[in-house]
Parts: sequence; C-alpha cells; structure tokens
Amino acid sequence: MAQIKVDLKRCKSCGICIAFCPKNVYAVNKEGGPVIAQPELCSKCNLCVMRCPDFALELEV
Amino acid sequence: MKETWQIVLAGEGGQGLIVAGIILAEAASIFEGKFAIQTQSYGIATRGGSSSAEVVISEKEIIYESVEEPDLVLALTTDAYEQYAGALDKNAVLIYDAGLVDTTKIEKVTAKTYGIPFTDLARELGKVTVANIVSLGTIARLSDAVKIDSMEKAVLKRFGGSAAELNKKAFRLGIEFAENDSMQ
Amino acid sequence: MNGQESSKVFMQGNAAIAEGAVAAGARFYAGYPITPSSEVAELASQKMLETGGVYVQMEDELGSIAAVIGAALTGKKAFTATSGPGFSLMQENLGVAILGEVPCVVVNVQRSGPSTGLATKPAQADVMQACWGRHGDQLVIVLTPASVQECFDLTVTAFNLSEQFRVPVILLADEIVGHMREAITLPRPEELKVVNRKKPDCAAEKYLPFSPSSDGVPPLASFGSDYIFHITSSMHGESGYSQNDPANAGEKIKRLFSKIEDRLDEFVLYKHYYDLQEDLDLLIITFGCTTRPARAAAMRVGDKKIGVLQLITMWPFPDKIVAQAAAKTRAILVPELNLGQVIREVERVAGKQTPVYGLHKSNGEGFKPSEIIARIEEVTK
Amino acid sequence: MSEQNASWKEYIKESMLPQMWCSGCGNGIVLGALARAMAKLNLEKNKVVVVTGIGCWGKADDYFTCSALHGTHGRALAFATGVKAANPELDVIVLMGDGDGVTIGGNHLIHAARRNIDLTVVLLNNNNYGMTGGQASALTPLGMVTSTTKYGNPERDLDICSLVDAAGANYVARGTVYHVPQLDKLISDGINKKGFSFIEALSPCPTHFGRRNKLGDAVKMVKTLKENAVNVNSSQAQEGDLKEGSFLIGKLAERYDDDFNTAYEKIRQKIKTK
Repeated sequence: MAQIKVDLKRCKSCGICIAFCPKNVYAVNKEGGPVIAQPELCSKCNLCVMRCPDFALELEV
Repeated sequence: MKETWQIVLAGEGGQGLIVAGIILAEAASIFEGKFAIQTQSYGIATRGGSSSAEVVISEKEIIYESVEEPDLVLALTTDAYEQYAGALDKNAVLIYDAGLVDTTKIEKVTAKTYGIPFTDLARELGKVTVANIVSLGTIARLSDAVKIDSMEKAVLKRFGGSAAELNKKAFRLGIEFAENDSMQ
Repeated sequence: MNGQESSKVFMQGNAAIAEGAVAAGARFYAGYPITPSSEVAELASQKMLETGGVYVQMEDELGSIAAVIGAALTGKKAFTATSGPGFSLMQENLGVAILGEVPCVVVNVQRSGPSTGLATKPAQADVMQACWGRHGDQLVIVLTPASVQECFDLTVTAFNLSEQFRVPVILLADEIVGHMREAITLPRPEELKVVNRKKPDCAAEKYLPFSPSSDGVPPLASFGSDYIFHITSSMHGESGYSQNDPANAGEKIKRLFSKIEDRLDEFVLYKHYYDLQEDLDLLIITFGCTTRPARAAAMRVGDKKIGVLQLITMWPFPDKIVAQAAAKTRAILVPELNLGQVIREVERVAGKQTPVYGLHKSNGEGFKPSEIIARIEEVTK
Repeated sequence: MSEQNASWKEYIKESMLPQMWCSGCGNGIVLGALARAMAKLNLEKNKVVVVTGIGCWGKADDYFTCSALHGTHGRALAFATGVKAANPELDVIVLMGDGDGVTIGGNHLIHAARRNIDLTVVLLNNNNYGMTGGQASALTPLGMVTSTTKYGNPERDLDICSLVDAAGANYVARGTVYHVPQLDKLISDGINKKGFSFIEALSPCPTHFGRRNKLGDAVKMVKTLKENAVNVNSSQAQEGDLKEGSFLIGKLAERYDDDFNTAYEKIRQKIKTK
C-alpha cells in the first residue's frame, strides 16, 4: 500500500490533489486540504504529487 | 615651409572627402612623423548633402583640432566653392573641380586658384570614385603640407592589392595636372 | 605592430575606444548601432571574432546593456557603446549593474539632443544623465576623454575601475572626440596595467556574492564555475536573495557609495595645463571636447595668467581637486556644450569667494578658441 | 517515478518552501515540472543559470539550487542572451510570465527566437499581471475582465506560440498544469533541444483572473484547462476541428537550424582559415 505523506505546513488547501485523483484516495479536511481517506485505492500514478503546487505531497513506495 | 597647414576638403557625401582627409593626415603623422588631426562634418545621409573633412598638419603639437583659417581648400561642389572662395586671402590655395564647379557667382577671388577636372579625369581612368585620389595628387604637388612620396605611401596603404595600380595612376595624374596648371 | 615596441597608429577616437577595450581584456560586446558611436560597434564586431570574444547585435539598447550584464556574470569583460537616445534606454538596467555590482563599461558618445536632436552633431548635455540618470540612490564612475589617445587610455582605465570596484563605468565621450582622428601610441601589452576582478577563494558552499572584503568590494564568482550564486535587481542581503529589512537596505546602499568614494583619491584623474602653485587670473575648467579650444584660447591671451584644468574623472565629482584649484584663482570659467551642467558642481565646490562664469553652447557646434577668448575678455575685465 | 522524486529535490531549494504564491496558483506546478525536467536530464547544477524577469513567475528563481539572475521587467531574455552567448556551456533557462515575456518584453522574444540562441523559455501564461493586482496583459483574451479592463478587454490576445514559431525558434510547445507529465516532457525536450526553445505553460490565476471573470476556484480553472486542451497529435487536432476556447497542446513546431553560438563559431572558423 502506498504511503502518502502530506506536509500541512506547505499545503495551501487548493484542493487540486483531491479533485484530480483518478482513484478518489483523498477526502477533504476542514481547511479544504487533503485527508488520505482510502490509501488502499492508490495506483501510485504520482499525479497528485506532480500537480501539487506547494511541494506538500510525497509518495513513498 | 609653413609650420602649420590648415586644410579643408569640401564637397558632398559620396565624393570620398573623408577618406582623402584620413590619407592626408596619415601621410603627415605616420609617414612623416608630424602632428596631424583629421575631423569631419557630415549630414545624416551617406550620399549627397554637404560633407567636409578638415586636416590640420603641424610640426608641433596641435592644440585646437579644427581649421580656423584655411591655408588650402579643395572644393568639389559649387556650394563648397562659394562657401570658401571669397573668404580666402592671397596666401591661401584654392583648388576646385573644374568640371563640376560653377565659379561665376564669386566675382573676386584673391587666393591662388587652380581648377582641375578631378571627376572627369577619374571617369577617364575608369572609376569616378577615384576623383578624391586625383585631388590628393594635386594637393601634394601644390602644398608642402606633406611630401609627395609620403602621400603616395599613404594612398597605397589604404588602397593596396588590386586597387593599387588604379589609385597610383589617379594620384600621379593629379600631380601631373597640378604641374601643368601651375605653369599656365 | 611587431609586438616588441609600442606603436604609433593613426586612428579615430571611436576606434581607439574599441582598441582600448580589447587591450583591457574585453571579450564581449552587445550593442545597438547609433550615430555617432557606431564605429565602436563596427570595430568591436570584427575584434570580438578575431580575439575569441563574442559580439551580439541586440534589438535595442535595453537589451544591449542587459546582455552585457549577463555576459559579465560569466566572467567576461563586457561593454557596449551608444549615444544619447540609447543611453536613456540603458538607464534602468544600468541600475541592475549598480545594485547587482556587475562590472561593465558603457560608452556614451554624446550627440546633440534632446530626443533625436541633431543626430550627427556634438554636445556634452548628457553629463547629468551619466551621473544621475538612474532612479534610486546610486553611484557610478564617469570618465571623459578629450583626445584619441585618451579614448584608448581611459577605456582601459574604465575597465580597470569597473573590475576593481564591481561597478559600471561610463566613458562619456562626445562626437568631436569620437570622430576625430590622430596618431596615438598603443602601449605594448606588458606596459599596460590591466586589473581583473577579485574572485572568491572560499569553499563553494560558503560563498556570499555580496559579502564585502575589507575594501568594501565583494569578490565576484562566474556563472558556470564551482560557485553557485544569485544576482537580483531587488534589494538583497549578502547571499544575493531578496531582503526587505531596512537595516540591510540602508547598509547596502551606503556601501555602494563608500566602496568608491573612500578610494576616490586613488583614481581621480585630471590634467592641468598650468603650474598648480601659481596664482591665476582665471582658471578654465574643461572636460572632453572643450579642453582643446580652451587650451588654445588660454595660450593666445597673452596678458593674463590663465590655467586650464581638465577634469577626466567626472563622477564622483573631484571636489578636492577643484576646491584646491579654486582657492588659487581670481575667477573660474566653465565652458561646456550644454546650458549648464558641470558648472553647478563647480559652483558648489568653489565656494562663494571665487566667482564662477559659464560659457554655454547648445546648437550642435563645438567651441572655437575665439569664442572662449571673447568670454575670457568679458569675465576678466 | 520514485527515483525522480528523490532527485528533483536536488534542484529545488527546500529551505525556501513553502513558496510565496497564492493557494491554487499554477506557478508551483510548473516549478515542479521544471525541476523534474532538470532531474531527468541530470543537469549539473553549477552549469545551470535560471534567468527571470519581474512578476509572480519572476520570483521562481528563488526556489532553485542553481545560479540565477533576476533582472528587470521584460528583459530576462536579453540578460540570458548575454549569459549564453558569453558561455555556451551553460544551460540557461528563462522564466517569464505573459506580462513580462510577451507584453513588455515581446520584442526580445521575437529576436531571441530569430537569433535562435540556445535558451529554454518556460513562459507561464496566466492571462494577466498577477503580482501587481491582475491588470491586463497581451495574453488577456478579448472581453475579459481585469483590474484595468473592468468592463472587458477591448484588445485581442496573441497566439504567442505562433509568433515564436514564425520568428524561427527551433522548438515551440504548449502545455498546461493539468497535463503535467506532458509538461515535464515538453520542458525536458526543450532543454535538450539546441537552439531557441519555447514552452508556453497555461496556468490558473484564481486570485485575480479567475475571481474577476467568475471562472471558479483553482480546481475549476484547472478543469477548464483539461476540457479545452486538444492534443496536437489527436485526430481532432489533425482534422482542425477546434471549438472556440480550445487550444492545442504538445510540440507545435520544430526546426534543426544552427543556434546562434554555432553559427557564430562557423563564421569565426571561416575567418581563421582565410
């Protein structure tokens, strides 16, 4: 299972990772930022990491 | 021999006056070790429009760079002739292009005056643009600002190679005509 | 040239500038041709190819000075030449070179303005612009040549000062000097003093591009070397990253002045055509193309003691030299081809006891000695 | 992918993060794409110079671990031209926004492309001047609202890729912050390509352009980029069947002409052998 790390100090809660995840891994926290809700669905496509404008996500395989 | 020569080469853009001025000053400074400064005045167009080169040649350091009272004027257009002819005194030398300049408007000229058809002579040599070099031959012959030999060296320094023969011919022709004209 | 002896050559002022630049080690030129400076570009385009340098003809003067700065940061000695209209366009990016402490040389062969003005005619009306033209507090060095020999010599000096102080140096020539031709002596390479910028010798990761040495000038690395560094047009700290702290900004601006002003005595250049110990009836203060007619005028006025002081380092203004000279003359005359720029500095320095007279001309013509003589007669009556 | 993740960090100065841009600004995405492109090509950091102008995207140089020159508004290409012409060994990457690179600096763009100097431009197009409050730029479309066109822009925008192509660049491409794997590749191909390379990256400015034109939040704006982009290799693009508002993405032009430095050295060789 993929380990996704969210650095909330960098995250600006734009919601891009959540909206464009092809597998709906993320849910929304109360600031609008990501919560890793269904990590078992992650296909490790890495698109959330690449699309994060804030370098706040890291995918550990 | 004059200590300082103030020379004006006047005409219009495209007649090679600035090149002639450079050759003259280079003959004096590089080939004779004198002091020489060349300056110029020109309009915004490369061809046409008034253009003139000034050369000061001296045995001693030249403080002010421009011509104040010309000792020798070369006039290659009527405008240039009219600008200078009346104002020169009797010790000055006035050389004009007899084929191009209309001298009728200036009634009294006291300078020693020589009219030589530089442009026509150049045309006969096959290249109208060497009129400036023909006139340098005349200037070398009619003044002691620079020696004929140094001027010829300076001409050949600038126009070596394939152009050398023609320019040498042009230069010699200017000397020859100056001699004929002064004997008249 | 045989490489053994210093050689005498006949050349134009603008050509001597290009030759001087090459002799000083310049290997990059970016410019946009403009009368009456174009011969510098023409010769530079040839010389750069021949000497292993690079010439780029840019799309405008904004770009020319920017490219010069970029090249200078790779370690090359770089320069550009222009005239009034182009010099105006360079002002903003000259500020980058000042704040970023990038050595480079800008030649302005002054012509008659304002605007397109008399494009082929001389003037000296860009003095204020050369000294003060940029926005913001800043200091540059301005040198003014009066002969073809000085065009060569001062271009070398301009590069040397630029490298020494990490500052742009402006060679403020004029149409008369730039287009005049005379024989000059080219020094042998070993006779020439050439200064190169101080490079860092610390470990690469310790390098701070704006951390000054004891002389106030920080060593400058080159892009592409082991040293990785930032240069910015924004206010920055020693690391080269932008910084808004007022204390840092205040210190930095002060250092941009002090690194030069503290050493002005070492490089202030001038010539005096009289005995400095002598008491004068009149001192004529000249620069650039006013020098020769003023000297001729001074020589021809027989009944008065007239000295000519030629300013070469125009900026920072040589206060000390002018004040000393002002103290030993009854009056001062400042001829200039503008309606009054250098005279303001002279008045500021000379003090109230020495009257300062101007002779100003702004019609596209240089001075004749006779005009200066007439003014001498007026002011020494 | 994971190997890349490890190495892009070499090129991003993590001590400077979080970056300064607004939430949902696409600048950070393009920054990442560029860092990954550098990592993929394994560029030597001390041989890379990032040159920027003024604007939001002009601050990008702060986040790289290589050398940088942050110049004046519109002049980044001119500074970069000096760097590259003087030292052809350097990889010079020029970051400009639409205001910086196209509007005030448009003339340098035309001539850098014509000169075919071996630079890589990543032009971030967010349709307005973001840093100074969302004023209109040359890439603000007709009718759109900005802080200087409150009732709609009377001027048309420019197809900047076509212009750069017409000016003779060796490589011209367009990408978006949605199509980010493609953007990575377009940038690394651009860096790899000798001669002038130009990559237009379409990116949302939700704070100004999005808000004033009611285009929704960052997510909505990125969705719009997704929907309107047509890959240049798709059948739709081949048939020229483009709806209004849609645009081509991918490699749009490629040439193999000598870059400036090569052409210059050829002339030098010619005079040497004379």
